[in-house]
Amino acid sequence: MEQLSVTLGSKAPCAGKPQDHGHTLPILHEIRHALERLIATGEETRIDLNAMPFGPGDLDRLRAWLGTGEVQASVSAMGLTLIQETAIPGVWLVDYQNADSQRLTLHIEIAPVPEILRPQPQDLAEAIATLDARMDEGQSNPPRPS
Amino acid sequence: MSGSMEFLLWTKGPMFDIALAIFAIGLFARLAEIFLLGRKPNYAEPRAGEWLPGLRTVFTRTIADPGTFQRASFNVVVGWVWHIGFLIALLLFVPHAELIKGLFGIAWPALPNPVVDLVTAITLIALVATLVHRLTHPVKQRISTIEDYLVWTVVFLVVLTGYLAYHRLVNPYPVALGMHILMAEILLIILPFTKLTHIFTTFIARWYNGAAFGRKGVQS
Amino acid sequence: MPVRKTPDKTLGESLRDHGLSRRGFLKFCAATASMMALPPSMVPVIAAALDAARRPSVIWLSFQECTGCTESLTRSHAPTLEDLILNIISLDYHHTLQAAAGEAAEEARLQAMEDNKGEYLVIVDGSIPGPDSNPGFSTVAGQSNYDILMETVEHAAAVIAVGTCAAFGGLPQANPNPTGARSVMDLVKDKPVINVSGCPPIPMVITGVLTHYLTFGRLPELDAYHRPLAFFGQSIHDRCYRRPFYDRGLFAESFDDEGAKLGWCLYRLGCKGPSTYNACATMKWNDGTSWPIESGHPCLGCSEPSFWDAGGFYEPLSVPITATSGAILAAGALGAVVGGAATVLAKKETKTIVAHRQPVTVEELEDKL
Amino acid sequence: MSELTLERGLAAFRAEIDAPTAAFFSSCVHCGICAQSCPFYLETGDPKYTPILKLEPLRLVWENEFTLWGKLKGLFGLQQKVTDEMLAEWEELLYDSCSMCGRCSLVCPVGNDLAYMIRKSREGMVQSGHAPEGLIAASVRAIQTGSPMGLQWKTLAVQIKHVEDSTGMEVPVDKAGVDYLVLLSSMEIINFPEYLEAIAKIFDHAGVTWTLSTQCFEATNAGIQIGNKDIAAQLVERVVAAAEKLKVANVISPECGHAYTAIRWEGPNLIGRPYPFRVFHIIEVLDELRAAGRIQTEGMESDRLSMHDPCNLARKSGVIQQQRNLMNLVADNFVELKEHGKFQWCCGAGGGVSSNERAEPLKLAAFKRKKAQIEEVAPERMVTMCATCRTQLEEGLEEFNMEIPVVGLTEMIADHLVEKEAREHE
Repeated sequence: MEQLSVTLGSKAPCAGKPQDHGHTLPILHEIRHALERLIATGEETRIDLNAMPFGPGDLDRLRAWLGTGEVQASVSAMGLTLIQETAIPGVWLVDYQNADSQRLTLHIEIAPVPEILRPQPQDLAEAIATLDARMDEGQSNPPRPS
Repeated sequence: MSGSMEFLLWTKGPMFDIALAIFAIGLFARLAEIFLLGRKPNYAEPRAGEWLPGLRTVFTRTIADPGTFQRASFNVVVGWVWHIGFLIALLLFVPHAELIKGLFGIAWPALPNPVVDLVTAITLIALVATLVHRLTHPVKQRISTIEDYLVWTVVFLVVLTGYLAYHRLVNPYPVALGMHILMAEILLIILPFTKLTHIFTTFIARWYNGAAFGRKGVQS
Repeated sequence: MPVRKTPDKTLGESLRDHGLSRRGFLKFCAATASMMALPPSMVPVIAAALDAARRPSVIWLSFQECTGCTESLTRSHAPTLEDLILNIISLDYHHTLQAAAGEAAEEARLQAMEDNKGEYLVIVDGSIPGPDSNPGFSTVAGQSNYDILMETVEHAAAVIAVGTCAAFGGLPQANPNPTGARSVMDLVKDKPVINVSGCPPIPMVITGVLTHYLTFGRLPELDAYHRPLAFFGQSIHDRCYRRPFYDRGLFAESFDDEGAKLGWCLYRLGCKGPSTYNACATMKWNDGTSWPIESGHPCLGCSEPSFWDAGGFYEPLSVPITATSGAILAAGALGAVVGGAATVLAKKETKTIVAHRQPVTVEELEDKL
Repeated sequence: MSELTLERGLAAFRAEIDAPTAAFFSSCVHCGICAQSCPFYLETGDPKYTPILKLEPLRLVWENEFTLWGKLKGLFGLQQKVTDEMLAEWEELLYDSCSMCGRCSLVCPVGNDLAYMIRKSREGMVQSGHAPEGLIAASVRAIQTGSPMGLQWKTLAVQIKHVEDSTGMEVPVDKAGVDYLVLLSSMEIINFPEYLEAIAKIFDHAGVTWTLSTQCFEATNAGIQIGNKDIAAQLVERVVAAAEKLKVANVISPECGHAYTAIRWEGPNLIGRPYPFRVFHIIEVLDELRAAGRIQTEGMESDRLSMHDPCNLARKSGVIQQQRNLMNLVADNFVELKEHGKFQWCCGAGGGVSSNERAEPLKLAAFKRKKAQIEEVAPERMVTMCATCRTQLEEGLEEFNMEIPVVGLTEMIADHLVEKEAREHE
């Protein structure tokens, strides 16, 4: 998933290695607390990384801490949303992008499955009707993709 | 002065100019008042010159003699602590060093902020201790005037507002910084007209003392 | 741009008409929350509110300005979002963006005011020559800025002053303020005024404030300068990624020294971050690429009142604005003259006293026994 | 007939204010450390005896008339004026409770020379008629009789005769062109006649030529103690006239502290010109003779001796090492008081306190500081070189039933001189 390697910092070549500003550790602690809540009560948490005062390299450092897991997914609605599981089960990176592949916001989601992957309850309520409609419409052949 | 930023800019601009002008006029007037009085000629045969012993006393009087230290250790130690703390915060805190550089073009290395922070906290405690001492010690009670308490309050508030501003404990920040600058300006304004003049005249006083004793062969 | 009445459809309906799926709407709400600097936990609330929101009519007035604020808005790094926002609000009048010209343009403004009386929003960029200034300093269609402003805000629901000029007077008001420039809040006293300061303001903040009004149907919480707290609640310094260097006392002392290369704090190079309230440190600029301090330049404090007159951009915050060592010396010299004169007088008096000093005699002393 | 008035007092205060005074008052921060150096405060515990407080009248005159701020205050009627009542109250503080020992001048952290200003304040006190009776009487006697104790030459002549009889030496009187003119103090003549004999012996031993003057034998200066330039200058002029008449190159001040500072340091300024001769304390002369090898001693004092430095000699005149050199010449078991030399403690009797009968209880209270110092080292005898100090030590020790005799250093040296015959024998 190449797009996820986009960083918040400048990609311009820099003389030295970016400094550690000490901003990643508090977020890792926040994730830890969120995991505890998830395991104990099932409460899900979303952290908006756009609201973090990150300096150059901080996001990469956070991503290195979290590692890469097995699941990658994408949602195509109003542009792409890219989902990457981290090496920590239940901790997800959710990258919301617009139609021009520019990032709208980047979340860390602590949940069994990120919300955007799940069908929305209203959609689910309409699921049977949707299926029936498609069967009616197509008769014997599946409908052409819209 | 409708808001915090206007307040800050007022303290950094016109008020600073006013304070500095009053300070400079007042201080130089005071120094002129002292020096123009002069001394009468001394016809007694001297044992030694005046300059060297005078200069020596300017420095040595900073340290209390062992007997005095023993008899007034609290007074001496607390006085020392807060004077040194105040000087460190005044001269070695980065923003202050920049202020001096900006005004006079003289620069020197400053201390890391956490060090100045700790020193400031100690200074505040020591200042409270001096007040308690002034309120409780019979001699200090007897000789203290309204001016002593006024000066204490101004000095304490200068340090306190600086501490609050550094820790951003007052919001918005321009109010915190403006209060600190304003307190410092009040200090500058009252300096030439109160005992705060000792910041400058102490060295003159010590020199006269050292010179008078030194002339008679005693290093005071 | 056709003159429209505020449509009856809610925002939710309007978006679904545009073919937006529920996942898409969820994403829209996540992005909106981020834009309004609200935590992700607010997303469900935002979704519910947005679903029921109605699009307002907006009239954008430009006065003594440089169009930087509009440039900033149209370069908002979330163009999809901006499109959405600009499509769902009804931008009924904007010099730079509207297609209409001449009398038709002014007609559009008056029509929108008439149709949405008491409900429309007025956005202002640029400062206004005050009522006492020469009205000819800045006019639109032969009408002074002041008159247009007062006429337009009369029936507005609220006024959003975009950019430091509109919010605080900005550059036109800088000393000596030749046009007698005033800010919106100087002139508009009987309507809610929201200031989105900055030179220019962060585009996301402009859209964020609009979205907030759109979403919740009311104005956001404001600070003492009428700025939305969500964006202006914390100083640059408090959110600066270089803050740990300040706390440790590590400073760049010139633009090319080791400290500058290591990305240390820029306080000594004149950074106004400690006294500047804005969201640059988190929202950043240019598609979230960077922001002034990240690119190695001190904060100028552009979102604060009088930032043009607040001392040199490269002078540290603690340096006084006007005082110089020469002035101090002059004052000192004056003091020496005053003090000297006083002392000379006192001395003269004393000399007379000494000259007329009566010596103590034994007889006088004996009298005392 | 003129009289002493507040107006004259204020004028005298004004005339005393100079640059050091202004620098001192500008610098005081009311830290109260001067109190910790004052025997009168320390032994009574009464804060009104804080040295800087004693200077309030002079300070008020300075602030009101010599500072811009004070003058501004005057415009608004905010000045606190010096009144007769105030000066009456301050009389006790400036005279009874201050021996002008100068210890406060040495410890003040901002460097204020408080003793210098006490001296100045007394000028105003005398001119305003607020000097203690005892000191007024002493001054009148000094001018009228030549001695603050009313002593006359004929009394001294008896002493001289006595010394000549017991030693077989001649005590030179009115001899012109000798090395030294020797001055005496009345207290010595009355209380410690041994001194004259000791000098005669030592100078004979060392081959020094000297003389007494019938024109002026008194070294002490009541004018300095009461704090009046006019009286003091008249007394100094007498010494100068006698020395000039006898054409001596050196004048010796006796074992008396204030007499030495008066003639050595203040005298030339009182008469407004340098002396045509030099002034020494007897201890300085003895030490010079010792250094030149002109004093040969034999035998050592073996009992535990300690020494009291007179303030006027040590702290206020820099004669500190000389008496120690002399002690080491004749004493085996010499132990210093803990704080000595320039940091010694006053006996409590100086600065006119001993001439001021009213101050008797305070004088005794202040002595307790010295007593504690002496107790700390527990000597068998005390040595000193000032008649006033010696009297105070003797009276004080007796008051507290401490059997510690006090001796004069000059006498002690005289007791150890190698006999002339023995020397000639070698």
